[in-house]
Parts: sequence; structure tokens; C-alpha cells
Amino acid sequence: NECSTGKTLADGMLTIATGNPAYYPWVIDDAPESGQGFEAAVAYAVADKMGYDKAHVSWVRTSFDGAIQPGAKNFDFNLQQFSILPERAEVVDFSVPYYTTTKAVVVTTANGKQDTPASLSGVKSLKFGAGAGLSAATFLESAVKPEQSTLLYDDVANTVAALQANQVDAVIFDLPTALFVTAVQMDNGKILGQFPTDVNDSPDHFGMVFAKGNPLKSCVDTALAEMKSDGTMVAIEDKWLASGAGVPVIDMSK
Amino acid sequence: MSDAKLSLRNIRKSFGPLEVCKNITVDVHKGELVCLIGGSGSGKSTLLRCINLLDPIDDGEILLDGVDISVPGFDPDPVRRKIGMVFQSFNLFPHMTVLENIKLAPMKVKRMASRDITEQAEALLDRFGLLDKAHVYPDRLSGGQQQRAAIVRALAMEPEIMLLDEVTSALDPELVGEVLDVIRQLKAQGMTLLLATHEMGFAREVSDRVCFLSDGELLEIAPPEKMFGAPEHARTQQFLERVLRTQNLS
Amino acid sequence: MSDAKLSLRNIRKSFGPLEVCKNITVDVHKGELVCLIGGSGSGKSTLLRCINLLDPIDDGEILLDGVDISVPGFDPDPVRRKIGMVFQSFNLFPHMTVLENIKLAPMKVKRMASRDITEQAEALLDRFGLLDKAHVYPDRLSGGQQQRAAIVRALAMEPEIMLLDEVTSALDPELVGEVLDVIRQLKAQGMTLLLATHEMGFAREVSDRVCFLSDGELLEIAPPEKMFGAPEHARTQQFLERVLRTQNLS
Amino acid sequence: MDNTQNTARGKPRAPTRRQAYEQKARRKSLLIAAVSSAAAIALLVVLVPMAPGWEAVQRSFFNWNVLVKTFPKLLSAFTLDLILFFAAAPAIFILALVIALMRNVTRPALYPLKLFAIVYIDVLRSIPVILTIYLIGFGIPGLGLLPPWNSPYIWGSVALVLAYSAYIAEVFRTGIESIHESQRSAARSLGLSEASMMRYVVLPQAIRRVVPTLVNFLVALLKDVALLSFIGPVEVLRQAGVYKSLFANFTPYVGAAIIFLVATIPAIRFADYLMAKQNAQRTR
Amino acid sequence: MDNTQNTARGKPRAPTRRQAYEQKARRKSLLIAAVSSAAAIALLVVLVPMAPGWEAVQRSFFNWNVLVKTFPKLLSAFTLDLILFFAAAPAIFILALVIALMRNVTRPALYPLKLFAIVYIDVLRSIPVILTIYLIGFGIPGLGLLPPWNSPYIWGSVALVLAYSAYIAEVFRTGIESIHESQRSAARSLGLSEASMMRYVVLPQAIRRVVPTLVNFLVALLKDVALLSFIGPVEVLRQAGVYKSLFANFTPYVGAAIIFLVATIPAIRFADYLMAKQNAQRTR
Ligand SMILES: Nc1ncnc2c1ncn2[C@@H]1O[C@H](COP(=O)(O)OP(=O)(O)OP(=O)(O)O)[C@@H](O)[C@H]1O
Ligand SMILES: Nc1ncnc2c1ncn2[C@@H]1O[C@H](COP(=O)(O)OP(=O)(O)OP(=O)(O)O)[C@@H](O)[C@H]1O
Ligand SMILES: [Mg+2]
Ligand SMILES: [Mg+2]
Repeated sequence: NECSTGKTLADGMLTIATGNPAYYPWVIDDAPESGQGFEAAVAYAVADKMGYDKAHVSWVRTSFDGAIQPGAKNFDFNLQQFSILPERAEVVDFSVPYYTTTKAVVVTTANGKQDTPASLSGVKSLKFGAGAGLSAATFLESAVKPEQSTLLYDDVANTVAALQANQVDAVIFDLPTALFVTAVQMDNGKILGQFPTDVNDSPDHFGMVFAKGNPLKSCVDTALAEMKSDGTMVAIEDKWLASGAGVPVIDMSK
Repeated sequence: MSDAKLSLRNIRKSFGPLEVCKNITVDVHKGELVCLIGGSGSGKSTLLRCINLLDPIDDGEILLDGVDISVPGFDPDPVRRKIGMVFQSFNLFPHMTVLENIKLAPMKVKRMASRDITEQAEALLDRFGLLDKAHVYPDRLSGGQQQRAAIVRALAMEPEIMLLDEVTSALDPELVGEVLDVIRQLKAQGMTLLLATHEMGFAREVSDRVCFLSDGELLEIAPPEKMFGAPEHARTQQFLERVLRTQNLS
Repeated sequence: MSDAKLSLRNIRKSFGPLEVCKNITVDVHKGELVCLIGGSGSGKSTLLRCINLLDPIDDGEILLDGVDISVPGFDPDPVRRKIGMVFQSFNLFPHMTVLENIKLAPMKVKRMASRDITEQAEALLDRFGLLDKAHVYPDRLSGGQQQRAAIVRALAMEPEIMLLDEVTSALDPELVGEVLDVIRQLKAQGMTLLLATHEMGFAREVSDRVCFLSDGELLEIAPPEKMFGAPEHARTQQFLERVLRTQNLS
Repeated sequence: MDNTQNTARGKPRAPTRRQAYEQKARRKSLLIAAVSSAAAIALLVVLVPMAPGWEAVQRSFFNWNVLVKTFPKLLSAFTLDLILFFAAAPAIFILALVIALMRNVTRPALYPLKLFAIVYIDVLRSIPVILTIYLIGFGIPGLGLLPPWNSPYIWGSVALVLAYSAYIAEVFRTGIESIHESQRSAARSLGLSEASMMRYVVLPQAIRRVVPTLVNFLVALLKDVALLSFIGPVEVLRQAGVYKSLFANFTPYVGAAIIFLVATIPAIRFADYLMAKQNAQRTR
Repeated sequence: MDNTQNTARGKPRAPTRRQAYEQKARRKSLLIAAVSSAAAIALLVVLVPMAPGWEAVQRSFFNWNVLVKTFPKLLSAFTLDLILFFAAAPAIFILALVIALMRNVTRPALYPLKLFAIVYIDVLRSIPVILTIYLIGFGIPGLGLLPPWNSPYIWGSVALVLAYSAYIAEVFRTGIESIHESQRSAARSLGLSEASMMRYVVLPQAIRRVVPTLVNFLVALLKDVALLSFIGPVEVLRQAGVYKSLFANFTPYVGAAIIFLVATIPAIRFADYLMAKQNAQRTR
């Protein structure tokens, strides 16, 4: 607790923000207070390392865009799959990454695109949908350059809805979200493949967001480093995130 | 009686609780000019609108050439072709030139060819000194010219009777004369005319008979000499006195 | 000349290229009633508006009690207190009762107490037979009543001279009389009056002098007997003939 | 009806030919209207459910269970719309009046005010409200304001106030300009100053005249409050969106639509009524 | 000016007292206006950058680098707004006219049409456009339509067409009702049928009269096209949003606002001009 004393928003309390709503598998049932879900668990683990028990953690909600704009914040830190980008780092501070993942392409068997070859030329021909805030749009443009214009949506639910309505052929998510969506939300969904880790902006490093210059950042960074070295992080990953081991990698050379 | 061109029998008309025509009976013969006079709100305009079937009467009969045109459900459009009407506020269609105003009804109602009606319209305009205004929009005309054009527009449908509702009262005093001239001309040509007017001098000069309306009642029908010389009713006297006091002071 | 209440010297006024007052010179003496007559657009209203400083004149002088009120930059508000004006379209304020209409200017301009002005206003209303309409909104009044209320409103500022612009021409013929009566009454009480009118009979009866305007020119000033009996100018004759033909036919 | 009236005036009369005809015609047209409307509705009720996909539509849009589950929460979320609306409306009214008067300034010394008003109106009328909301509601709090001064409620409302005050300033201006020159002449000729004329003669009439337009703009404002959901506040639209995601079903949006219908139709009807009344007065 | 005019009429006259005064007054007021405006602007230019936080504002909202990087893409995204706009506008116009005429029906047999029009207008006027867009643009394609019939472009445009046709039907209705009874009387007294009267006399005048309002609604439509971004299409607002997320900077929104300003101000000015012209005609 000594590191963070006097640096939190409310004395003796850690105020953590997440999305509204917060999505599975990052937060289960939109209830971060329960500690269920990857990000909720990570948040409580970090809090624990910093000396705050469950009773001294309070949650607030922010929109995705609201969190990464400049200015004072109503939270100590915010986690909702923010990719660490240099442009963003100019106006807010990021913790060290708490999770690293790749982007994956989800298709549905309903529209006959499930057999698209998992190669660059294959995915190029698809009509993509993506979340507008989730750096996916820029990734598509720089790494894939799809032939048809991409449709963008405000959140995961709308993106999935567009895929199910056949308005797009494929959508792009980070791998855990893709795994969840295909396993739970869609009965005919399929992951076509994940992008290799060596193309632009991939892999994605998720970091917690702080107001620019927040001194709390170093405390959190220390806590995260501890969690990585003592195995806490791996345990949480194993508990909440399905394994992406079987997902094919898209061949960027074809 | 049945030789009347237009015959009103016991006309009644109310707007809600307000009785505007109370049992009005009058005949207009072919070629006759009958004037309606009376105070504001006495029901002159309403009576004319009823004759043209623009407002339905509540009770009574309107006979045109002996045919009751006021039977409920009677198709008004053929009747209106035979009855021309001109209003106080000139009511030309502002988005059409004078010629287009005149041609509209013959083309759309009588389905006449544009060329035929153009010829006829130009002849009419010529007769009333408006030929040079044929291609002008109404807002470029003086009030008198507009009113004359409105009369020509009604005439182009070749009506058998014309109803004129205070056609001069929205005009500047200097422009009144030119419109009255047109009416004199129509009368000279044998048109049957029924007109509501405030121009007592004109009514006296030109009408065959004058009807005095007061609060929806037809109080007196008389030739103009009698009406203006020796009116029977006290109310007629009073009305004429009041109006003539300012109009004829000099 | 300098004993004139109001004195117009070589007034010129143009709207863009249109000259509406061309070098007009006329004096109005205390207690005198001067009528302006002339065709539509001859500049009567403009002249009255200029006197009340509602429109600035281009050239010339307007002297009120010998003081040039037309000096550019002269504060118009004190002048307007001394000059009452009533318009053709009655222009009562529709959102105020008659009494409120009358009280507004004395309260806001003269800063009189509400009670004092109420007494005075009621006395005026009583004099002109409108006392029972004090708490009525203008739209419930007849045109004649509205116009009389507008005159009372102007009188409540205790002006030294009244300008009346065709105050009867928007009225039904029957209602003209009551307004003319009010003007007669004002004259009898010694008010200085300048009025534009189309009522030739009235002008003839009541005015001390008559001015004939034509196309912005003041063609003729004469006592009414002369003006209506033996006008000098051909144009005056022509105008009077045209107007009187319809107005005085009977 | 007609008969009662006659009786009331103490003159019971047999129905005239016209009355008889009109009564018959009224009955006939009522019958025709009823029959044709009933037929049309019957067709709808019978045919629509037979259309392919109707079941899917019903499941997605008119799902009773979902509606019952979500409606109470939607309704309570709508109170936030109402609070924001009632907070913004008076501010809009006052600001709009000030801007309209600035726009009307004629004194050269005050010309910067006029210039400001012109630019203000032009800029805020031309930008989509949602963009103004993003810019102000997201942007200003981002400048380092401290809580509670960075609240999206405050800045979102400010965005609405700015946008709508520009619209309504124009409404006021139109109203002021619609007051006939002769009213101004009459006021000036009585010796009233420019300011008194504005305050006692022009403005009261102008505002009265634009009331129907104002009501319509207030309805638009209430609807646009929903756009604030994009910067955070969980009002009815966002709440419906959350439920839509949760149930993968559009019924919550239909629920929100119903709430707006019920809230705005009376206001719209009222505006229509006022407008019709004014029109009737003007043409009389 | 005045002197030239005098000369042109061949009567060169010395400037009158009034002319001299007015020239002086004009010069003086120009001077005052210029000085006060310049002072106001100078104050702005000097004071604003001194305000605390101005640098933050500048960095977040007026970031030249970001603007340069994003503006060309924003502009090309705006073409999508224009395409959707020009696709929707004619459909709106026609549909609105049809609905307005249906609303005006008096024949009892056609009463269901009137009823339909009333419900149509009421419902679509009361629901926020964004809600209509969600319901139609997201909901209908979700019913299992096959490409290309499930395109959000199509259904988004349909949503706009529905919403705006309701507004504009009301505009047309107001226009039709504003045509004075006496014009109808005149047409009927000439023997024109109800339909001919509508077509040749009432509608041409009504439409002409509502042109300014129509232009204003078209401006509103162009602004509301931006709302289609919520169901997928990457038009200028969405493009700006993507850049905003990317750069964590609001300058792209300012860029979008500039584009809307430039696109709509001429239209707004045109509508104002038309409105002023009509008002002038009416009071003459
Ligand atoms: N459509 C209507 N609805 C209700 N009342 C009406 C209607 N038309 C006319 N009236 C009323 O009927 C009465 C007679 O009106 P009408 O216009 O026939 O009088 P008028 O003799 O033509 O008067 P004026 O000389 O002013 O033209 C008036 O009291 C008027 O208010
Ligand atoms: N504000 C104005 N701007 C331009 N022209 C004007 C203005 N006011 C009046 N006029 C023009 O000046 C001329 C004189 O108008 P004015 O109203 O003074 O005539 P009038 O004698 O009062 O006519 P009327 O008998 O019709 O009232 C007309 O041609 C008119 O069109
Ligand atoms: Mg009448
Ligand atoms: Mg005049």
C-alpha cells in the first residue's frame, strides 16, 4: 500500500474502470465486482498486490473513447482491451502490457465463407466488419488491404450482429474475443485464422490506461511484473481465456 | 316565375348557431343586373357562394333555368361552368401568367385545345384592354387590372350568369372606375349579373333591381329609384343614410 | 411664416431611384386642419412619415414651432411625443388590451404613474365612447372601434399636432362615419391636424386647406371650395373627376 | 345534433332536405370508412403473419418476454433523458434570445456582437448535433478539468444547449422579423425608444408567434438527448442497446421507441393545434 | 453613390445636408465597427492563447499535423455521405408528397389511407432518427435477407427515407394548408375538379412556398446521414472517430465539422435568402 498512498483518487480506495457494458470473456456477466472474467481477475490481483482487498476496490464505467481522451479521469486505471499505441501514449499513460494477443478473423458457416483459404489473398477478398475503436480498422488497412470497404461498429455485439446478418463476410477481433464469440455467441461461427505476430501492429499489447503523468502507474507496473514472475498471471489466463493453440495462422505470403 | 334564369327559394344557411341567410327568396331574369347591398356581415358573400355551390345551403331551393341545383349530392362542377364568379380579393393564381390563368379552366374542364382557347382568350383580353398583359404575372398588375383579368378568366368559361362579390372594394378609388366600366359592358352585352357591392352610386346607376340584406334577411327588393329614393324599411333608410353621408357629402 | 406650428420647406425624399417627395413646401398653423389628397403612390403616407421622423428626409427642413427637427442626428423621441400619428391599418398592439395600449407610451416614455395615466386614459375613452372596451383586446373590436382606440392612444401622449394617414380607408363604409366624427371633435377642440384622405366629401366639409399631391409633387394648395369647385391644375381636375365619378354618382 | 340545436332554440323543426341528406351521407361515409378501415386492418392482421419471415420479425422485434423484462428499466433510464431535457431547455431559451437580439443589433459599436452571433449561428447550425456532442462532450472534459467539472452530463448538456440555441435563435429572429413594420412604426411614433419597442411591442408578439415552432424544436431536443448516450450517460437509448446486446434482440429498441412515442406525440399534437389556430386567425 | 446617381440623371447637385451627414455617419460607424471588431478579435487572439489550458485545447482540437494527415481521408469519406444523401433525397420527396396527399384525403372510402398517413407521420416524427436507423438498418437485415438485400447502405437509407418523409410530408401539408381558401374557391368556381385544383392550383403554390423549409430539412438530412455510421458505413463521422481513437485527438472531428460547415452554409444561406424574399413579398 505504501507505493500508492496518496496517489489514488479516493483515499484508501482503488477506483478501477471498465467498459459499459463489459464483455465476456474479459468480464463475466458484465459484473466486474464478482472478479469473474480475465480483466476482472487481473484487476483484483493487481489490487491485491498493491495492498487493497476486495472491499477497497470500487468500479466505474467509461466508454472506450472516453477513457483514452486526454484530461483528468474519474478512475485510477482503466482496462478494457486498450491496445498500446504510440499515438495514444501521447495523451494517456499505459501500464506495461498485461496481455498480449493476436488478431483473428471470424467467419460464419451460414454464408459459405468458412472455407476461404487462411492466406492473405484469401482474406483480402472478404468484406470485413470490425469495432471502430479497437485498432482493427487501422490494422486491416495497413496489413490486409481488403478489396471491399470495411464496415465499422461501436461494439462487439453490433459487429457480431452484422456478421450474423450477413452484412459482412468476416469480422476481426482479438483472439480471446474471437474464441469466445465463436464458442458462445454464435452457433455457426468459426475462426478462420489468426494473424502471425510479425505483421504491423500485431501482436496487440493490452495495457491499463492512466491519466497522463499519474504516479500510480509505477506501482501498477511493479504489481504486474510481480504477477508475471510469480505465475499469477498465467494462472488467471489459464482460468479465463480459452487456448488459442489450435487456431491456424494466416499465411501472409500467399 | 319559372321563366327566371336564377331563382332562389327560401334559402337558409347557418354557420353553427349563426343564421347568415334567413329565408331568402329572389328571382334573377335573363339579362338582368341585380345588386345586393347591405352592411358588413349581412350575408351577401355567403349568398353568392351558396349559389355557386361553394357552400351548401341548409334549406330551400336554388333553380338554374328551372333545375334545382341545390339538391344534396348534385354534381357541382357542371353547374359552376355555367356560373362565373369573381371575388373581392382578386384571386388570380399567382404562379401563372394572366393568359395561363384564363386558359386553365377551359383546358382542364372543357378539354379545349390550347390553340382554340388562346385565340378566344386573346380576343377577350383585347376587348377589356388587357392584351398587352397576357404574359405578365399577376403581381406585376395593378389591382384594377387584376380584377379585370379575373373577370375575363370567368368569362372564358362562357358562363350564363356572373356573380360578382364586391369586386371593387379592395381597389384604390382611382381604379374603381375601370372595373365598373367592365361591368357596364357586360350588362350591355346581355349577361345576367348578380352583384354584391358597396358602391351605391354605381348600384343606383346600373342595376335593374336592388336587394337590401340586413343580418341575413332580405328586407327589401326594389328598383334603384325606389330603393335609393324612397326605401320602405326603416332599417334600409338608416343604412343608406349612414353610407351615403360619407360617400355623397359633396 | 415663422408663426406656423409646422412648416415644411423644400422637402425631398427618394427611395433609391424613385423620388417620392419633390420639393414640397407647406405650412400648417395652430388649430388648422390640412388635408392631403392625391392618387395612390403620390407620396401622402411618405410625407407624413417624414414629418414624424419615421423616415429621414433627403433634403429640406421640417420646422416644429420654428425648430428644425429634421437636422440629421436630431433625437427623434422627444419630437414624436409632440406629434401623434395614426395609421391606415389601425396598428393597435394585439397582445394588449385597449387600456394597456393607451397606457404603454405614457408609462414608458413619460414615466407617468400607472394610476394617473389610467384616470386620464379612461377620461379619453369615455369622451370617445370606448369606456366599455377598455379591457378588451383589439381583435374583439370592430375596425371603427379599433381606429378610434388608436386615435385615443395617440392623444394620451398629449401631442400638439396629429398626423392621420387615411384612417378610414380600411373601414367598412358604415364604420367610416364614427371615425370622421372623432376627427371633427378633435378639430373643434383646437387640435392642429394634418391628414391624408380619400374621403373627398369629408375633406371638403372639414378642412381649412387642401393640398393635392401628384407623383410626389405638391401641385396645388387651396381652400376646399376652390380645390373642389375650381381646381387650377388640369391634373387636379382629372383626378377629382375620376374619384368623384364613382363616389358621388347618386 | 342539428335537431337538439333546433330544440334548444325553441323551434323544433322537421329535418330539412339537407339535414336528412347529410345525416345519410354521414352514416354512409362512416360505414364506408369503418368497413374499409376494418378490411385494411384485417388484411394486415391476417396477411402479415402469413408473410415469410414474419415469425423472425416477431421474435426479433416484438418479443413480449423481452419487452416485459426490459421495459421498466428502460422507463427509469428515460428519466435521465427527461432530467437532461429539463436542464437544457431553459438555458437554451435564454441563450437563444440573447443571441437573436445580438444578431439584430444595429449600433456599429456593437458590431462585434452581431458578428459573433452570425458566426455562432452559422457554425452550430451546420454541424451535426452528434458531432457537436462528441467535440464538446468528449473534448472539453479532456482538457484536464477536474471532477465534477469533467462530467459528460454537464458537457453533453452544454453541447445540446449550444446546438439548439443556434437553431432557436434563428426561430426567434424569424419571429422578430415577422412582426409587421407597421407595429414598429406605431411604437416609434408614440415615442418609445428602440429598446422599449423591442421589449414591450415586438418581443411579446414575436415569441407568441413562434410558440408552435418552439414546441417542435423542444420535441426534437428531447429526441436528440438520446444522442448523449454516445458520450457515456446511460439513458434510454443506451439502456436499450445494452439489452439488445444482452438478449440479441431488437425488442428493447421497440420499447424505447414506444416511450418516445408516448412522450412526444402529445407535444407534437399541441404544436399542430397551436399552428392551426394561428393559421385560422391569420386567414380570418 | 448618391452623387453618381445625381450625375447619372444629369443633375449634378451639391450633396445635401442629409447626404453629408449620412456619409459622415456611415464613415463613423464603419470606423467604430472596424475598430471594435478588430479590438474584439485582437483580444481573442491575444487572450485566448494565454488562458490556462489553451495549449491543451490546441493540441487536442487544432492539431495541424493530425489535420493534415487525416483531412484527405475525411474528405473522401464525405463522398459516401453525399452519395447516400443524393440517393435518399428524391425518394423522400416523392414519398413525402404521397403521404401528404394521403393525409389530406376526404373521401370516406379512402379513409384507411388517411389513417395510415396519420399513424405513419406520428410514429416516425416521434422516434429519434438514430433509433429508426438502429431498428430498420440493423433489425431488418437481421431477418435473414440475402446479400445484397441485407446491405446496411440500403436499409440505412430506407430508415432515413422513412423518417424524413414523415417530416417533409408535414412540411407539404403545412404548405397545402397555407394556400388561402380563396384560391381554392376561385379554382372550384371555375369548375375545376378537386384533383385538378390540387394539381394545378394548390400544389404548385404550396411547394413553392415551402422551398425554404425544404432546403433547411435537406441540410438536416445531410447532417443526419452521419448517423448511418452507427450501423456500419464508414462515412466522415465514423472515419473521424477511427482517427480520433487512433490519435487520441479530437482534431479529426474538427476536420469533419469543417467539411459540414463548408457543405451546408451555402445551402442555409440560400434558404435564408429565399425565406427573406418570401417574407418581403408577403408584407408588400
Ligand atoms: N365559413 C364561415 N364560417 C363561419 N362564419 C362565417 C363563415 N363565412 C361567413 N361567416 C359569417 O357569416 C356572416 C355573413 O358573412 P358574409 O361574408 O356573407 O357577409 P357580407 O355581407 O359579405 O359582409 P362584407 O360586406 O363584410 O363582405 C358574418 O357574420 C360572417 O362572420
Ligand atoms: N419603404 C419604401 N421603400 C421603397 N419605396 C417605397 C417605400 N415606401 C413607399 N414607397 C414608394 O413610394 C411611393 C409613395 O408611397 P406612399 O405610400 O407615400 O403613397 P400614398 O400617397 O400614401 O399612396 P396610398 O394612397 O396608396 O397610401 C410609392 O410608389 C411607394 O411604392
Ligand atoms: Mg362579403
Ligand atoms: Mg398611403
